[in-house]
Amino acid sequence: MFDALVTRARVKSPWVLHFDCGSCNGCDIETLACLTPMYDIERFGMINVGNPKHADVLLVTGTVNHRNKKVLQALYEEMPDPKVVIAIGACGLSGGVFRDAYNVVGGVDRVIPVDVYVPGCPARPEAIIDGVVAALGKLRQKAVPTAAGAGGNGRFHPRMKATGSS
Amino acid sequence: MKIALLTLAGLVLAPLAGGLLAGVDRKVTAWLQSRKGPPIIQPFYDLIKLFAKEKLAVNPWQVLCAWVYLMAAVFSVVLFFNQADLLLLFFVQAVGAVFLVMGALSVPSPYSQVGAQRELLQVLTYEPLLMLVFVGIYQVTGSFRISSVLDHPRPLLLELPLLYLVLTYALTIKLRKSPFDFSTSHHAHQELVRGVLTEYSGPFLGLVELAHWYETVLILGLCALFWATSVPGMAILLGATYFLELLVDNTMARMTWRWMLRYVWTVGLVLAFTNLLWLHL
Amino acid sequence: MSNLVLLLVVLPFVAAAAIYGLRAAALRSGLVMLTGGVLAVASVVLLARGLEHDFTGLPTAVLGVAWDTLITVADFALLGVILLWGLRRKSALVVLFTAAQLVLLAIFERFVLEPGPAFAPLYADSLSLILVLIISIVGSIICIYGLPYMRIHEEHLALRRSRQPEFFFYMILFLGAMNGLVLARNLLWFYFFFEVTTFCSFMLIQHDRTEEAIRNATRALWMNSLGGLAFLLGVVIAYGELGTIDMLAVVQSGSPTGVLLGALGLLAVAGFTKAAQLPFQSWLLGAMVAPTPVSALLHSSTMVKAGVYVVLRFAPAFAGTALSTGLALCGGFTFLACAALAIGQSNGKRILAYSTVSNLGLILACAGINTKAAFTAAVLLIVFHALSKGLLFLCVGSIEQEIGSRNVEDMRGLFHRMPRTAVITITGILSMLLPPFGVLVSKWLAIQAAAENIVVVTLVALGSALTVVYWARWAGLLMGSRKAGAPWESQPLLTRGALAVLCGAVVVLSLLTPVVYGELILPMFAAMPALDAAAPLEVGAGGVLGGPMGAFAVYPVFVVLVVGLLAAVLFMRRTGRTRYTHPYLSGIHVGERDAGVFRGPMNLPVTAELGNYYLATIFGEARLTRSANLAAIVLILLMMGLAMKGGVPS
Amino acid sequence: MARTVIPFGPQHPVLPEPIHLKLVVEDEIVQEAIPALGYVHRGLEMLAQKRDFHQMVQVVERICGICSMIHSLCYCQGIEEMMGIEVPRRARLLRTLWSELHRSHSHLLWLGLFADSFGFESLFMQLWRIRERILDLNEATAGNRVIVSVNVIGGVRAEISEEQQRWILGEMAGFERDMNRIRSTLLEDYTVKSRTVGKGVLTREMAYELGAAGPVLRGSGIAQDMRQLGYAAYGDLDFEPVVEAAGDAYARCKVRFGEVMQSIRLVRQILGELAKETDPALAAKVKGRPEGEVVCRVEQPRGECLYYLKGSGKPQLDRVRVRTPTFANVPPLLAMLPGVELADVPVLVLSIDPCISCTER
Amino acid sequence: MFRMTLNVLRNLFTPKATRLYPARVREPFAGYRGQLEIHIEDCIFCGLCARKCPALCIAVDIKTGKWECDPFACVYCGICADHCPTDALFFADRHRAPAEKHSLMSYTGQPPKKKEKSVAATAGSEAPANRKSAPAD
Amino acid sequence: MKEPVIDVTPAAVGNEVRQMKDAGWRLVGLSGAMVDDEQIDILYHFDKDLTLSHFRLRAPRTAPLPSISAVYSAAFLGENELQDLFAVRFENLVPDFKRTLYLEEEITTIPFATNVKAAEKKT
Ligand code: NFV
Ligand code: SF4
Ligand code: SF4
Ligand code: SF4
Repeated sequence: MFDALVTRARVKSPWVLHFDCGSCNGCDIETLACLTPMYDIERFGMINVGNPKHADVLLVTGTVNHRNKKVLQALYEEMPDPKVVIAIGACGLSGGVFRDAYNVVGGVDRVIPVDVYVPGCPARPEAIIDGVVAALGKLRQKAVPTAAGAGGNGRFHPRMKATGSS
Repeated sequence: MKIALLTLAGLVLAPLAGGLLAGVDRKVTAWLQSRKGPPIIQPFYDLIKLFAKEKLAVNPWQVLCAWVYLMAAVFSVVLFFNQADLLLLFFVQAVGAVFLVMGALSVPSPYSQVGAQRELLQVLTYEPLLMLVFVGIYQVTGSFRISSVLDHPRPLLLELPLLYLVLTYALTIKLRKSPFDFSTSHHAHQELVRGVLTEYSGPFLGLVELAHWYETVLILGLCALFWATSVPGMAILLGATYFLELLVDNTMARMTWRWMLRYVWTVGLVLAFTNLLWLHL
Repeated sequence: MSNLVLLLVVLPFVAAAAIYGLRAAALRSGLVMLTGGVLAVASVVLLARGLEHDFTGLPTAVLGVAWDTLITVADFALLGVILLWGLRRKSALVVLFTAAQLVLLAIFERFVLEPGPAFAPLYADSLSLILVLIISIVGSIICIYGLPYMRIHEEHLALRRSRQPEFFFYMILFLGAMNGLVLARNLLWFYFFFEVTTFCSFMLIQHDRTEEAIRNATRALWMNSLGGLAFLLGVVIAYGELGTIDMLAVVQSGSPTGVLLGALGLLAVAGFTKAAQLPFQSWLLGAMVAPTPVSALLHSSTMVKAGVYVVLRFAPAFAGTALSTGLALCGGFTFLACAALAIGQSNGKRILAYSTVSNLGLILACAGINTKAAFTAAVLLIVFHALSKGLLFLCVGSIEQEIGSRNVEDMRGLFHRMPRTAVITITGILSMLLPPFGVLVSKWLAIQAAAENIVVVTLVALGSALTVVYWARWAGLLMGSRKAGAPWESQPLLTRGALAVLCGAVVVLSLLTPVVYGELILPMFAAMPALDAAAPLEVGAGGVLGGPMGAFAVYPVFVVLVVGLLAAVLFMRRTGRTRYTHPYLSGIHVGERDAGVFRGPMNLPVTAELGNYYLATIFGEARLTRSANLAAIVLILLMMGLAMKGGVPS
Repeated sequence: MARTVIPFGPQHPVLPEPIHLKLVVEDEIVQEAIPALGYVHRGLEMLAQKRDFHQMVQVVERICGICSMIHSLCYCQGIEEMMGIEVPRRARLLRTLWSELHRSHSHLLWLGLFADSFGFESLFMQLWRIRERILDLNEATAGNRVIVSVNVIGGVRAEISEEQQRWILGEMAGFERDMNRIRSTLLEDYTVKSRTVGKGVLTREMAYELGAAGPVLRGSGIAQDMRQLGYAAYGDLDFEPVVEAAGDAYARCKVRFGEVMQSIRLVRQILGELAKETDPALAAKVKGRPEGEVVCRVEQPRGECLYYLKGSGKPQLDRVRVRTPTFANVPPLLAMLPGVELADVPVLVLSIDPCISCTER
Repeated sequence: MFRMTLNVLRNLFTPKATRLYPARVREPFAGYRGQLEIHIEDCIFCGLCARKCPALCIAVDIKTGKWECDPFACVYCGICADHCPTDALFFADRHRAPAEKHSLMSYTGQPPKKKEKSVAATAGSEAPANRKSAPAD
Repeated sequence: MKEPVIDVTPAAVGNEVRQMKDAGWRLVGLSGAMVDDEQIDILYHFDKDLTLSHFRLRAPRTAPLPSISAVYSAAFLGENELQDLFAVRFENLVPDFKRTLYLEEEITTIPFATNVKAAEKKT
């Protein structure tokens, strides 16, 4: 019962941190547009928080480059468990058109584990909403920390990711 | 027995009312912005979720301070329900305010530091005003006890209209609404990230949220005292006041604390003083 | 009884002389501790013997010389010494004020004073007793704290020859003088002790003999000499009106005339100078150059209290007059202005100094309000302020000796380095501004008492809010995390003991507020028929201090907050599962968790420095002092004018 | 006084994009502001050596999702100039039309973010709600809301039917009404004005010397607008640069607001011209490979954008160099910051309408 | 402030602007480039799409008749469809759905030069992809 | 280019730029391009009343060049960018980001110089 309540609360209250990880702004403004009256993502209990410590969902737009990958990693680690990551746009998924530019590392999953990928260039707000809904499904699956112990589950080691495909 | 019952009522009803109010707040705000908005019980989801999150902190002091903040808020609500001394209640809530600031100062984070400094300036702004409101109540009823307000035959609003306005300033500051949401804002888009709350997360943020609900109830309770003679009058006053808060929140930019110090102190003091003066003469 | 007085007043004089002669540090320390212990015990015994003493059995002479004569001779000698110092320091003001006192005293004693009805020169009621307790207990603790402090202090200075004998000479001498002052009934005795405190203060401020110390000491001396002059003038005029130098007779004279009110006003001004009220605050701030035990003892816990004691003593005499209102305004204004000035300070001792002046202002405002509630507030404030402020000075002293700075910005995260002292300091600070501590109970009462006067209450309301600012930010920045395995702080036993005892006393006595009120303050009102009739408060069941205007539930607040705190500490202890992480630095933090370092421009590490707001453009000394002083002078003149104009028509 | 050092960004809720400012403040007055860039740098100019000059159109379009269409416009015009291609007039008119739609949606986006920078959330909501109209126009006419991808070398890829033209005209009326409703709040509200008037003043001389561009330059009283060069179809249209003299954040806001209204007028003119244009050709044929050097400028929403292109007869260009307006507006921003209040930092940063993805490419 | 008050009050009393996606889905505009699709049976494996694609995300193998596109790298610009000589490539007007895993659009068809063997083209599938398909950095 | 291009030498560029500034030209920006494997072109673009004019500074990439940030302070950004992309060196550049304006230490190559060569060798 208690766990069910917690899970329900989690799914109903995803606070998002939006990190522009070197996006061209296309995906970025579409993400921001989700907050605005036309799409009003707050319907789903979602609010945009400015700080990883308050966030449950990390929305990442843009290509990872050598400078911002450190920021991305740090933000991810500062988020309390359970958390999900949504990569948005061709850039966030793979690097998009810029994949072979010298300062581009690639998609978000080169640095942190990604739960949901939202394709598009830019991904339109509806797609982002779909992505969020999918992410909530993922969030539902993540273990209830009271049982699992919030110690270190889900923390990501880049080494693990380096070769494996998810 | 009565004390125990009232205490219990304060303990249980206040957070329910506070949470619900926060929900209504968000819904109405959304409507004012032509949005659909979250469900009314959204704040409860938020709170439960926060309590179920991983415990993350920078140092243990923060946690202590969050706790004391909550304790103080709860206790002041209990005092309110028990119709205690207004000044005492004021001091007890000040414990919370001070601990919130100290918690933010205990971490080496510039955002929470600047937030703490601003919070102090907010305290500096609203504390004297609140105190003068209480003095006004004393001047009318002859006592600082809430019970004597309830015994007063006429609504206080008729005698203290300007001080009620002053109280709404304090309310706006305490509710962290525009134009006074400097030290921490409900909206993410603020230069201080989340100001005093930046470093709180998960259950600890939950503590602070909960305390905030109690505080909201407390300060609205104070507003309610201004029409304590009838329940409908009270409800109308509170409803109108809160709606006005939302309207102001949605029709004003955030100002700066320098402006607040200048503006609220002068206007607030002039209003308060005028009202006190005519009571005195 | 008389033995107790001997112990309390004369013993320190003797002990001081002995200490001056002793060069062996161990012996000196022993003697200081012994004197302190004896004083503390004697004061408690005196209290245990009753709340009122008129010491009628006191011998009138010693070795065949009448006490009165002895005091007179000592008085002239003291004034002479001060005059010499004034000449040596080339201070025209000191010379002027002291010479004036000499002349005035000489004329008064030789030509004016006539033998009147005999009365015992000493007297104690519970107000005196409270002060005796503070002086003898808190004062002794501070002196004992001074032992290790001065050793380290002199190590830093690398003196060739220890100047500690002189230091402790004045410290102990001062204790005797203070006890004499608060026990004096004969106004000339009162005046003598008043001057001794002035002199001790002067000598102790210039103790380190730096240029700054000398300059500041001289300033303190002229200001206090002005106070002495005002005091003497007040006594003389009062004598002219009433024909007596019996303090009790003056206090109980009833329906004062304009001239007498003028005299009382002069006494109040004397109190202002000693309590460093605006515009005399500068000497107290300057006094912060002295070693910290001096600041703790003289400039916060005790000597400045002599100033408010004078005013409080005579307050019933002018209850209900315009002088009273003027006094309330002056006090309220100082409370507000010095609280504002404190915000602009980052020097810990100066914050404490301004806060002291500010709180003394509040006490004086209460004296001016002159009701029983206000009186109660004033006395409670004297007690709790002495404890808390004494404690805080000692804390700052220890911190300064450890970290080499008294700037609060340098105390950030002190908990890491000095966990015990940090916690004690935080407690001390909180005891100055939050319930359930005694200072707050006094403030609560003060506001209630002031509620009738909308100007004063506004001043108090604004002042209290300003107070929160400078205290809260200081307490907050002391917190911080302790890294695992960091060494526990080491501290001399006496230092640690002094801090712990004072801290404990603050907490315990706060809890006992209802008892203090019921047992010590309430009986005082019997002798004050001039004040309003009703008792301000009743001690209700469960430690609720209740009155017609409101109620302060002391025990319940205590219980709830203590339980809350314990719960919080338990919760903290249980946070084993908590993950400790970096502070939020926009995602670019680097290095250790608590270092607050980020990777800034050019990929270089940058420390995210933190700083309080001192708002120099609003609360800076440079901006406020002059206008505040001016306003204070106007207020004082107004008060004096009102006093002389508005005596109760006879 | 005590210093506080604030790492402002790269992740920061009021910064739409990752940049870092090391701010040193005392009592919240900024003493020093040092920027750090590079969080969006992709190195896409280098892709010119890996993509042929046609593919590069889509790459430069993605320099920025806000001004994307005008980037590709500038690039295409540069190549067209290099290769001597004559673009059909219809294509030029359509390019101008989409340019103006882009300008309005960019300005609306900015006005919203600007409102947000001083905590006026509901105004932000209103402005972004209005902006959706333009995005619908984009989507209906070009197949995407934001990155319209209409430019190709030699012309455009999409046509706007007559029915769509009528619809656009109708939308413009609604758009204009919405803007007029919001005008008094944005330009006359007491709280807005007290947060913007007199903040971050850039004198005429400073603006010129520091090389400011676009609304920042025009907000300081200099009437310079690249559209006056008459590229695409601007030569056929009637407009004057929007200029304000005060040089503060408010003036910049006023300029941008004025430009939205101007865009509405321009769109109407263009639609008038389009109705008259009979030649249905949308694009000219492209033959050969680009060779030579060319410098080409357009007016982006944020101001003058300059492309330097160099080709040597290979399918890949030797060099594509983009100097964007924000790049030019960063030095003026740094000049404005010292001495302002911390709370005004977001307002001033926003007041230059920073686009970091453009700046760093 | 007064005008804004009118504004927000109007909002309060008029229907909300919110489009209730996903409960209600708006009719897409004609020509919206939602997601790239292929009629593999029309493809002649000319490779033009792969050469023109600015994201370099299409791989065409005329020998094996394989047409592959990485939808995570595609920027939905439509250049490939513009150039496809047989119009095998086209856009569906619904945006591509979010995915939890990376997969390739992978289709096998009939290379034209070979002799016809099987009548129908093998239906395309979204095979789980190997991330190595992205160009090396 | 259809606009006038004036060739300048490293020694003269400071003076010439100052003359442009005195004549009321606004510095629009700097562009860099490799001419061959050693030589670099640095173009200075100036604008006055919507007309353009360019300076071309051709020099070996590895030789230190004079900074014009003392004349046009806003040039610091462009020059820092050129340092990053081409590893040229401008002397007396304030503030000098020392090739960290865009680049992290992970980028060990010179984007527009070494990379070009590497790419050419591959194809
Ligand atoms: N306008 C514009 Fe751009 C370009 N070019 C620029 O700074 O937005 Ni992203
Ligand atoms: S996916 Fe497209 S729109 Fe999104 S950031 Fe990348 S280039 Fe911009
Ligand atoms: S739509 Fe554009 S990016 Fe996608 S495959 Fe076709 S050409 Fe490539
Ligand atoms: S999809 Fe079209 S362009 Fe691509 S290979 Fe097949 S036929 Fe050629």
